Amino acid sequence: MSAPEGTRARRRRESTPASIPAVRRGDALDVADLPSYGFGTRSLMWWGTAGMSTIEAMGFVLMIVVYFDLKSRSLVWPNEGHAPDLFWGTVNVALAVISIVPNIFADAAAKDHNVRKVRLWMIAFVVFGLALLGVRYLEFLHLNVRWDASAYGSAVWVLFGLHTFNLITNYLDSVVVAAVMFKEPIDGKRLVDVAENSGYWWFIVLSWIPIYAVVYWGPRF
Amino acid sequence: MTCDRRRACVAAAVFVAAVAMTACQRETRYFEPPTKAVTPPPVRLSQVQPGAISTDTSIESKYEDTAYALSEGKRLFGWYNCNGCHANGGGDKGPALMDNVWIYGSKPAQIYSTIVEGRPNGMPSFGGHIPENEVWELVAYVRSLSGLASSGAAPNRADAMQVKKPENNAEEQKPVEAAPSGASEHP
Amino acid sequence: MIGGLHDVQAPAGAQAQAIVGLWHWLLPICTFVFVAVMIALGMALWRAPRAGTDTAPDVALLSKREPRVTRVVIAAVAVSTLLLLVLLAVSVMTDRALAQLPLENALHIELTGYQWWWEARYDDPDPSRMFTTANELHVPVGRPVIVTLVGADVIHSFWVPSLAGKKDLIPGRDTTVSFRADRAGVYRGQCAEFCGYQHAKMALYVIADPPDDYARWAERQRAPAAEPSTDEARRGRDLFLARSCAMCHAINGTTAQARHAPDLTHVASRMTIAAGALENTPSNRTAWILDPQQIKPGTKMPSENIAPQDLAALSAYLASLQ
Amino acid sequence: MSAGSGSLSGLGSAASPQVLRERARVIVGRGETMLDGAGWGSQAERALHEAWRDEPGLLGFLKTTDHKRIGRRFVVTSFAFFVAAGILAAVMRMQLALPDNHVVGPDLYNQIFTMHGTTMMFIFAVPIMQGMAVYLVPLLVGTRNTAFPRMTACAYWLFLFGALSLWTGFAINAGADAGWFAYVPLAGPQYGVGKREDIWNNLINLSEAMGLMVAVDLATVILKMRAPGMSLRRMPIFVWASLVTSMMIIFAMPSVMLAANLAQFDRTFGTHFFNPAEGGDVLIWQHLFWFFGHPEVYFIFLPGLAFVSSIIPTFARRPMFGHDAVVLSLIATGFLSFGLWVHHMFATNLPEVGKGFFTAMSLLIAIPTAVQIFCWIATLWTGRIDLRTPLLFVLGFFVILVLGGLTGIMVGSVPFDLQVHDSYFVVAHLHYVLLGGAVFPLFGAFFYWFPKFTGRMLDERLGRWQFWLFFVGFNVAFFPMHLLGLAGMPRRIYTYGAETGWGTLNLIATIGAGVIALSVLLFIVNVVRSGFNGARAGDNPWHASSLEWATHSPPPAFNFVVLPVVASREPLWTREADEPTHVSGLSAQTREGLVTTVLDALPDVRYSYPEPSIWPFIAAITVVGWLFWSNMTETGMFYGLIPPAIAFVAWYWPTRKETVEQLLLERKP
Repeated sequence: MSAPEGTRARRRRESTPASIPAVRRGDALDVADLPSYGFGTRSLMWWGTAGMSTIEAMGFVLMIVVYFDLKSRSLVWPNEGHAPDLFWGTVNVALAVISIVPNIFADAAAKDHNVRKVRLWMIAFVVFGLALLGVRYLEFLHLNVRWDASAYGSAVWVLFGLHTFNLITNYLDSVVVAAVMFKEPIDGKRLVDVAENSGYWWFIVLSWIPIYAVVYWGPRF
Repeated sequence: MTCDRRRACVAAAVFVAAVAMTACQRETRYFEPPTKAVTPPPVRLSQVQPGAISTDTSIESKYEDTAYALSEGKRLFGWYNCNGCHANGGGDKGPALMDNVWIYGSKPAQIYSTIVEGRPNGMPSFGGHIPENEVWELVAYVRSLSGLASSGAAPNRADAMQVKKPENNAEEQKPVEAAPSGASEHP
Repeated sequence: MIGGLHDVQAPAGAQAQAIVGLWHWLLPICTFVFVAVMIALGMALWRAPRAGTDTAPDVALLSKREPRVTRVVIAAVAVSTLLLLVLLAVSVMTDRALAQLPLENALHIELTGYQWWWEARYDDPDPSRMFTTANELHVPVGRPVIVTLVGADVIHSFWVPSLAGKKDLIPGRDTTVSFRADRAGVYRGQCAEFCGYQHAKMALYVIADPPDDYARWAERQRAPAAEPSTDEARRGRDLFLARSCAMCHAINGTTAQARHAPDLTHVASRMTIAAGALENTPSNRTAWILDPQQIKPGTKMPSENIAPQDLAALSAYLASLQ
Repeated sequence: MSAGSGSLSGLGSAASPQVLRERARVIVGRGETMLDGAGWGSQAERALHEAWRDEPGLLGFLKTTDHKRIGRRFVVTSFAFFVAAGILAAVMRMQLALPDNHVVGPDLYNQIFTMHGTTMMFIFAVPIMQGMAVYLVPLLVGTRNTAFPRMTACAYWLFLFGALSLWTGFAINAGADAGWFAYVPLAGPQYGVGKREDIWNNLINLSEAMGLMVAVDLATVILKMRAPGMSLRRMPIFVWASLVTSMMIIFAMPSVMLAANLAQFDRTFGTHFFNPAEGGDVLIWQHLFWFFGHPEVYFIFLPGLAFVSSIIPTFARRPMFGHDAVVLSLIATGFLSFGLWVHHMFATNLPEVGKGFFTAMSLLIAIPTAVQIFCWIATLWTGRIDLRTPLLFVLGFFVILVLGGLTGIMVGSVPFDLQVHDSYFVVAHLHYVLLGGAVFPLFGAFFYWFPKFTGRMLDERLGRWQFWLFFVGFNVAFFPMHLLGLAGMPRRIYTYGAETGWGTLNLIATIGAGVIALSVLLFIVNVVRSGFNGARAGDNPWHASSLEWATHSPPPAFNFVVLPVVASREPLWTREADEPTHVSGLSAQTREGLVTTVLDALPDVRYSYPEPSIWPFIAAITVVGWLFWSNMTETGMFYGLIPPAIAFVAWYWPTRKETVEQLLLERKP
């Protein structure tokens, strides 16, 4: 065996597709030695998550287009109700960005097959996520408009609601994945699920930033 | 048809029947031929009655939980200028219709006779000026203003300025029968 | 029954004429392409040798280049692209022609679409000369007309095929359509955007009159309703005001001023009643008053219990509203 | 046992070594004779039958994850709704046969034409095309099942409950009545009276959820699970079309789901998206709907083209001419279809210059289809024709689609569309391109793949009768509608006056519709008769070249005993001398497949498919319950989410048996 691979080289090998080639035996292609799970684009779950994220991204983009179409049609915007208070929104953006950190470590630990560290970081994320949800509830209280007050109120609530729906479903997803990590015995596919779940969390945070800008700064420009 | 396919069809049929039971009545739509006049129960202007107090409010409105009739009632409430005095149910010169205080009774027949006969202090008598079925549609809508009609059939919001919660989520107000104040000025 | 030109291919206005001009480009080119493709398909089938399912597949073609067939296909695609560009050019030219209809001293009409009838208000710089009519527009021949389209409840679409293309009446988005009738005549139009129960019977008639006929018609429309001459008609008017008619209809010169339904000041002068559903004859008027739901189920006009003699008086009064 | 099972650090102590050793004796590791690699009739095949078997009876029916059972279910259910919507069309034709007819009143007629449109577009066309793809794509790419079979199973139940709820609403006089496009404000809170549009919005949510789930599943199986050696250039055109269709669905369907939800919020919670008085805009609905609407008609039309591209090479006995040109045209159609939705809104008050752009785009998208048509004709021109029923339907497709495409080009120009928009000219155009472009190839596909689905041939003679009845009936029914449209007859009218002069042409159209009904009846007779005693079809009755003809008819649950290895674009027609023919080394005891790389399909990871499970069915029921409860009250919107959450968690929760089985076959990347 050559010198033990550095973790970076091993991680790159493990994420490059077809790193362990199939062996030609006569007119058969023997795949018995191939791995039974892979990270990143090697796993089907990555493609499924990418599909779902694209669908949700289309929903967000179209809702933002609807928001600006309504804004362009009204003389004064917000036409009824007031812009949301900036404080809790900005706090939540910071929390969201920070919440990526446990996911990055959980992802790295999963790729290192280190179940203990995965459990540690998943717990950290689940706890931290509670703060995120709590602040999101406060943001709802400070939207300063009812959904049935005007087109502005409706657009803000639906834009906010769509993302909150995704935030909650993915948070519950993380809770379930964390719970499953404690259920013995653990097979490799669950580590892939941890990696994909943290990847999906990247999408939740990255999609929150434009929505935050539209909901909080849209009425102020 | 393999046996499990047949069982799936039976399940589907049961599903269809179950849903059918829930909402059929509320969706029928009456495109009315001319209906004959219904003699409303008299409103007694005097509190004194021989024998026991008789409150004949047996006539039921067939429009109470028909969505089409309630939305027609909402249209007519605007067309016939009821909102001129009653505002959108909140009350103005005329008494409020969204609360639980009913001066002349909250039963459909009583509201019908209020509309047809008119009431002192300004309520005009619409008898003969509004066709029969439209009066009953107005009766059904007036009751839905305070949540007495079925919320499933009550109209949604109007394509107009938002003035109040739409009738389909108006809280139900238990009617309180306030005795007719006779000649005195009503509150 | 009233006819009325109702045909895209029988234009009587400048706009419809321009569009028919475009049609005379579209039809031949598309027919030529269709025939050419069908001939190519026919020849391909006719000259190709027959085969059974077990005939050996011609696998060598997988690697062969087949240059000749490739050239033919590329040529066909090039021709198609060229024809599409021609059609695009013609379409854009027609669009420009429609937009450049000369509009000086145009007649202004505001058309409002309600659920299942049209209200037309003839605007005029002097407000006292403005008047409202329903379901029938008289326009002077040769003079451009600008119609402002106002959506009141749901989306309708104003379409008189012989005069101009259609335009939607959308709530919250007023828009205009302009046309010019070049020949006198009766042109029928119909609502073209699905709007509910009676979308099928929401017609309107545009009658192009010579300018002086139009002026006489407009003058008569501005006048209030004539005083009924016979006492039966007078009784009819009292019934009109007493019963539920006055709750929705308006007749200038009387106390009936509700605008929820068509203006009946000059109803007898119109060709049709109920938005083109019935020809305007006394028997049709009485049948319509007695039971409108039977003729237009779902219409907003309620059916009424009227005694026969009252109906006759009412009908006599309406007949007097020339 | 060198299977790298124990090396996972932190492997729990619960799975004691005895348990693992005992399980190992049953589960095959390397070197056991049970490795698949043997042909039909071998011990491996019996083991595979055992591993892939579904439970018998209704429970097996509800729990199955076999893409063939689910695909067939999609096709049969949506075809049943096609027949139902066809009957509604017959009723409409009877009502319109004579002026001032009284077959149905306006209220019922509005419900009937809305149900006809909604059922044909959302419950027949998209599901049947996706059903065919779910059935055929795994076979065509040479794998054992789709990537996420449980999700596709759940998608079917969502679709079924959505369709049943729409038709139940119709049965109790609460059928949607604002058209299949449900323009606001007619479908809005004030004018959309009663629960009619709520049920319609629910159907949109459910059928589009189905479309999206199946699209993600198909895209993943096409990109990640192709047979080794099937690089992108060797992929069959049907698979390319399914990939393009799935991508279009993923980008288009969220638009109509968002629109339906905004409309539902307006109706139930009183929001003001479409209320002009409170700052809303009525056209937002049309933009969102048609941004989905036009790609919708293309992901009904592209599978039709895919069927044609599969049938022509087989019956012209030669590979498709210009294979790459056809594939590039499919991709171009996919992209361009997102750029022309405003041609449905030329009659609104959008700026004229913008409309000009959409005219150009509408004409531009005709070019890729033209390229494909010329390539097909070139293939027929240089091939040897075997004129069987599938090819007959393709020829019918040519005639009708080219005519429909040309009227489409006419309608693409703004001025002409102002005259014929929402008239019967457009009704004629849409039926020419949808029936011509999708239903004709679909019937051709039924005749072509029926032997593979059931193992029996459909009757040729009945097929020809059905084709000619359909072709003649179609043209008699829909060609006069061009003339009606030019004569000014608007769409969606329940009757017309005699003075309009539209009577005779409508009568002719009604007769044509009757003939179409006859041909569909003939098809059903053909299917029922051939299903029981049609001629036996072997593995490859048409001697076609694609992989689905390499396995039995109907294929066993695991499709192939040995996953094939592909060396050329026409695997069954060409035999590469020194290329491997099949894959070996996959376990025959568990449900195992192979994940390959995207570009060149190099074997990458051994993938074990999820076991059959009842949870997709239960999750679908809870989601439908949540949707209907959220129509009633706001609380339903939130508390209704709890049952689906529980169902989805239970769906994901790994069972002990599955985990141990995985552990035994596990190898680290």
